[in-house]
Amino acid sequence: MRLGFTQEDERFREQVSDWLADNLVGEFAKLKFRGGPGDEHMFFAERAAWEKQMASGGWIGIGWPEAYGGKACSLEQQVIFHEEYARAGGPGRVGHIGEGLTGPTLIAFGSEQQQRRFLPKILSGEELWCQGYSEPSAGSDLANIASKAAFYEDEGVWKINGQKVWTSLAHESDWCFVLARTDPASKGSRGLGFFLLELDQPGVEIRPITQLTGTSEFNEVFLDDAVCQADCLVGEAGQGWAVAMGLLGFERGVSTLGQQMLFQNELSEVIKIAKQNGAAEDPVIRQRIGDAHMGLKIMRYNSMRTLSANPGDGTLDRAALSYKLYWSSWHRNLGNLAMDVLGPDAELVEQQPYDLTRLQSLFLFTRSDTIYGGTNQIQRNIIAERALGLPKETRGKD
Amino acid sequence: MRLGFTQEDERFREQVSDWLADNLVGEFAKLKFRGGPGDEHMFFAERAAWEKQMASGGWIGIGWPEAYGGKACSLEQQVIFHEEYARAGGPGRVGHIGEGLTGPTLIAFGSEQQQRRFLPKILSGEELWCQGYSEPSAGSDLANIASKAAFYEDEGVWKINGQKVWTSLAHESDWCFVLARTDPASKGSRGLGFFLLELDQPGVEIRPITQLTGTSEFNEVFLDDAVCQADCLVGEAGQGWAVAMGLLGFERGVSTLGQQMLFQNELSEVIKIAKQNGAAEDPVIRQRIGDAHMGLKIMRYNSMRTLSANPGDGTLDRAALSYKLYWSSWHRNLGNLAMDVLGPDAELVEQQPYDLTRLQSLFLFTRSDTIYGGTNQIQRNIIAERALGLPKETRGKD
Amino acid sequence: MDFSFNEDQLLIADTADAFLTSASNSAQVRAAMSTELGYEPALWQQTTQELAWQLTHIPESEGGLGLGYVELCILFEKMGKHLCCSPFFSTVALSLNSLLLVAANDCAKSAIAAIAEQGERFALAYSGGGRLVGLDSITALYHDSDSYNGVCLTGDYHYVIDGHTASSFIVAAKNASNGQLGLFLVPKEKVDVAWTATMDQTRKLARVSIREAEVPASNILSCDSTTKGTFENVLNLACIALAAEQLGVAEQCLSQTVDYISERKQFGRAVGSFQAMKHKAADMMNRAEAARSAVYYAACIADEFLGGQPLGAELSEAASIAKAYCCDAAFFNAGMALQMYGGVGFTWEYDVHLYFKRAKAAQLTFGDSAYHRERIAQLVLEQIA
Amino acid sequence: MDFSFNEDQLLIADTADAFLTSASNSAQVRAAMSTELGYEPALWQQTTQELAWQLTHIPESEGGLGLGYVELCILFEKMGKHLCCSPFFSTVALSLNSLLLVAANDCAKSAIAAIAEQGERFALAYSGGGRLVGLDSITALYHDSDSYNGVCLTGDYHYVIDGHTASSFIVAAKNASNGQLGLFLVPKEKVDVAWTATMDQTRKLARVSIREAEVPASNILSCDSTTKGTFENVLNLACIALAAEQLGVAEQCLSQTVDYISERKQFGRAVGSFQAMKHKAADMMNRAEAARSAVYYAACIADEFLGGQPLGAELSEAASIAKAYCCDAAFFNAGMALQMYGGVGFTWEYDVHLYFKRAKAAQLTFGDSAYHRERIAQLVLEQIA
Repeated sequence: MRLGFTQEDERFREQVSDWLADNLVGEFAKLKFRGGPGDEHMFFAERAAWEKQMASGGWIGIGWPEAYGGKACSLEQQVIFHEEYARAGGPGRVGHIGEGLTGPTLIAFGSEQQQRRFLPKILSGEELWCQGYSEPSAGSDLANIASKAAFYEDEGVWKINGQKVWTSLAHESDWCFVLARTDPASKGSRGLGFFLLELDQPGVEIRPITQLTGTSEFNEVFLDDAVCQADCLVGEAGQGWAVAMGLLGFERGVSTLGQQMLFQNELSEVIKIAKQNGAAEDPVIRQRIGDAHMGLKIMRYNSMRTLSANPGDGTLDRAALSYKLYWSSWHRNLGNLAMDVLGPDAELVEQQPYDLTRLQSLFLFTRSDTIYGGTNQIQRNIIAERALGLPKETRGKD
Repeated sequence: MRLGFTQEDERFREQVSDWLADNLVGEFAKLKFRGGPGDEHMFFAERAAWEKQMASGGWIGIGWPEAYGGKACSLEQQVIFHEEYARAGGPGRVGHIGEGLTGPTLIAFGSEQQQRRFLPKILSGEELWCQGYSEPSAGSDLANIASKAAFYEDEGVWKINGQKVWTSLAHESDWCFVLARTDPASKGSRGLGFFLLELDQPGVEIRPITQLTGTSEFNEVFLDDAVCQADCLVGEAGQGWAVAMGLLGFERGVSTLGQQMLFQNELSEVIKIAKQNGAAEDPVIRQRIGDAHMGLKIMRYNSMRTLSANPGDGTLDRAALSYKLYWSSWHRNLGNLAMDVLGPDAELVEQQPYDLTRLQSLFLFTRSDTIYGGTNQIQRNIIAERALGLPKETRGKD
Repeated sequence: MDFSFNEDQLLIADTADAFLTSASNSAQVRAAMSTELGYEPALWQQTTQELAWQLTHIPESEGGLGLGYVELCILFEKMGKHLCCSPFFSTVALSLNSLLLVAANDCAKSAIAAIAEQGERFALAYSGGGRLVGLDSITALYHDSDSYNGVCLTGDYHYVIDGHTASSFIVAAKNASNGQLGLFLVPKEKVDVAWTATMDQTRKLARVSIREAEVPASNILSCDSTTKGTFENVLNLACIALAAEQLGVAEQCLSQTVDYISERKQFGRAVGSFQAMKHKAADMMNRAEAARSAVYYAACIADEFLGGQPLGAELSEAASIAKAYCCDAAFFNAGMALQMYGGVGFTWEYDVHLYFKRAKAAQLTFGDSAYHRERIAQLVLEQIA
Repeated sequence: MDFSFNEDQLLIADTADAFLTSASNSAQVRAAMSTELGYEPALWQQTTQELAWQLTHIPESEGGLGLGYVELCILFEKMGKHLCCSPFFSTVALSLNSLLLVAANDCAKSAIAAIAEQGERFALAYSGGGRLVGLDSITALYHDSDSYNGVCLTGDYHYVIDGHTASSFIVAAKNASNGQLGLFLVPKEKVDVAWTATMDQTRKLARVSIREAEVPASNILSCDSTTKGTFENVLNLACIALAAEQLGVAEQCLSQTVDYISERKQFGRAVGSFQAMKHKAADMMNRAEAARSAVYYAACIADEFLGGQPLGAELSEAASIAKAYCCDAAFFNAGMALQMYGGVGFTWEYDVHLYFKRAKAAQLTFGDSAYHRERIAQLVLEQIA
């Protein structure tokens, strides 16, 4: 066990922070600390430009293998990158799905042609991606996909029909990867295909979902004979589930420390307010501040442990499995603490009629943290079954 | 809605409190506030004598119909009796199972002969009862009874074989009512019989269970050809479940306000200590004291509502269904608060090697509150299914 | 002892529920909340003229129905259940209660009549802003006037419920020289008001500014050694009314969630058949039931208090218990509802977030739960030797 | 950054676990805990002579192994897991740490040697009893002696871990005139000790009385302006060791419960197949994992502190985090275990209650979690402008 980074890593850190200091200026300055969860709808065009700026600096795909245009940075360096990015207030990335999910998936499962077609555009920040898994009836039960893909031999294309939901950034993205049923008679995880779908076409309609914040980050995506070229199926027809699940394994937690830096910013803001308005003298609030700080610190230690122990080979790691549940609960509590520290002032919006303050958005938006990406209930099931070996949940009879 | 009691009820209150003041003296004085949960093993002989004293005053079965020797007191008066009994420090009753469970069951389901045989001895405090439901494999799954009862035509008796567990007061009781399977091929709630079993016989062996407190209130009861006379089967063979469940309906909550009086005594003791040792100046402890007081008050209001609304006809009442979960959780928290108020002193026992203090017993014993009489998990199932109408739990395939 | 509704009370509950089901449905709530006004004038007209709800606990001698606080809480519960957007709370729970507690006063009597007969909208202004609660939050000052018979009053008031649509104000201020509390009636002409938009849109707040306002002696509601106690009891009564609303919120979150999880299927089963969901629903029910007990006990105590009965001495305690428990129960249930609805609960379209925001706002109104627990602890620690 | 065990550390963990599995099983724990002595002398002999665990973090220059606090915490974790009854905690986590922090002192050096070589048992006495924590709890007084070179010390000490079986004491006292803290070495001959039986029988406490004891200058461990800081850091280090034990408790409660609910059947299913059970088990695991992170981070910081590195400045914070989190996690998990075992967990026969009692005792030792959370809040509120 060894805390701290090597000198080489620290040099890398300096490189990152220097580049950010030099580039997060001018037109990009206003993006600082913006575009995160709850704020994803803001400054889209500017953030898309920032994505290209990042690309010009070579900062997209730093964890990808060199053969695919990446930098093959070590886990430590990826962590450092995310930490510095967050510390500098780097804006919410609009290219993170392409970089973090599409890219690794194509590297693992895609054809050489697919890799050549798509990876460079991700690395250059030119093409943005979104993900199309969830459907109205496939939420926690993700495998219950109803969208159907049929191959039309004559046209040589797939046509997809169905409805996707909770698709963040869909209205701003160029491509979407979509799970759809290639075998219409199949059920559950069998008979699915993993498609790369261009969004700018008549068969795709995107409707924003207004959230409880009054803003929209998520969309419904209606697919009505949406056309997908034959070579845009990743893997075999019927094997889409394996591709989709393989994709989940790519998240090795390198971004968690960066996420925590954002959390620290939020907590610090709450603490500052507490010092200003006297809440910091309230012993009950102090307990909660102590608890929040403790929770965030331990979140950091957890991540350090996961990063050190997880060889990225899909080994089950308890600390990693519990991460989602941990941070989402912590974050939700922070939202609540923010309101209670503010007291009656918590109610006053930034600007009428309904421009919420940052902390109000935090309070409301953190309520989705415990739902998306696997609800807390699903997380506990997964932990109990995979990490603790308890018996599987009985399923219904349908 | 009307708080407070009528003048007639208040006169009854006076009558009760006068009798207790006159009688809970002399040899009985040392029983004050003793023999409650966690202390049930103490002063058994003296409490058995007290039971007869109670009988002489006519205070047993005050809620029973007059035709069966009872006083047919109103719900209010029964509540008043329990309140005054608790206030005066009346000792834990050794006759409460006979009075509260056996009696009402026999009145509802027993033959006239059974009623003539058993009811007077309960009212006179001469015969004490315990209950034999739980078995090692029939805990939460109460219907999973394995004990078997076979009728021997020639001898004209039932013989019961099996093992009962968590039988409180068994070693001090005369009779036990026992659920056993009269149809050996049956499963679950069908094919059971409800038996009145005399304990002083060779076929019955009683072994105390030592609890985490180091004391014993519960027993295992081993039945090895335990003999039960033919006329000691209540209702029909195979109908035992209906009898047993009917019995649960008799608890109308009249004793809850008395129980709360005991809780108030405990909370007051904790608060006194807090004032003595400075814990009462600790804002975090103050929050918990405020919370405990609030919780107990609402428990009282809940009971008042249940008592007012529940006509005793088995109508589902939400407040009544939630009572067990409510008080057991509150009591467990009180045990914990007691320890935290004491601080390091909480560890020191009354007398070496292992005589626990009253509050230590409370702390440890309250851990069973959330288990016996239906665990918190079972309580939540019942609430969800019966009160809220949510779908039943799927059962295993056995 | 009879701690259940009588026939009349059951009727009031059913009638109010039926009325609000049609007059305050989701579309109507959303229409009202999105305006600055914050309520539908026709609804106000109906509740004050046709239904005359504001008469509920006004004594018959003052032209009211002479019913009790229990009946009033039944109305507040239903209004909470239906998220009714209305200045009824500010007018009745805050202002009318203030007036009733100083009823011997002629000024109060005519104000009561204005509410009773014309359905005039009143607001109570007291807090100078920030985290302090009740009396401690009052920063406005008054001093005796040299030039006329009365006082001169200056202050900034925050979080004034429905202040921007009230036609009259009851304002609290402290004597600039000796700190003694006074309660005054001030018409809207003498104040500056501005709507302050809030996260919970179903209840509107305003900021009220008063600069050297002349308050003639005839507009002094109370200004002696009893005023402090009166003011505290107004807040106690308001806490109970707010708790009743939150009971409605807690109960509605439960029943809507139970309906939703009974319908919604995942893994080939209604999600409500999963134990995790069932146990959460059970916990919600337990809180709603306890909240109901706390509210109606407190309402009975309020009646004892208003009737000058000895049990009325429990008012502070019962109010704090009801306020703390019910607001936490409503927030817990609304949070659970959001979680159990899954993604859709997070959308603007579903009503869950409206309850959630209302519950949070209620928690932060009249002192949060930690404040009330500390208040309870103080009472208890004084009681037990 | 490498926040995982290296090969040597894994070996230490496996070896310790294997040893305690056979040397501290349920029967052995129950035998030891039921005696006043509280430990099995043969086990003490083995751990200090054959295994020489007490040498772990003693520098090689003092005859130790020169390993770190991480390695020591591995041992404490395993001792917690197996509820090992032993004066190892009092001797190493409290006394040896005190001595190492004043190591320049000759008196300390010879005491370290006595522990290292003879496996002598030491105890640390400081609290005068009651709810106060650490420095604030010290009531014993000393004054310079007129008649000899040294001090004269008087005090009553409570909750002295393994005090009744220690052969030497490190005692804290305050200067009667200026309040300055001193740490002194006192042999058992100069004190009166009495075992005070406790609810948790696996760790023994004693009361120690000292009346006008002559402490020669050669027995003064520390008695200057640095002593206060030293003493606080001793408690910080002890908190981390205690947290490590509680990690073992939390982890063991989880794994035993998972085993039990996988076996136990009700309703024709393993009870572990019910979602309510599974979710509770998941919550237990999450706490155990977080506890592990907290302990080993704190242990790393302890090493940085002992090595004089800058990150050592985090010691108080890391210690409070580890103490508060791990003690709460252990108590939560033990409580859950009791609940999930159902009736049998409530019996003396099953071991669950032993863990439960140990966990509660640990929560109340060295300040409860509210104390440590307040301490963390203080640090944080100072840090953030």
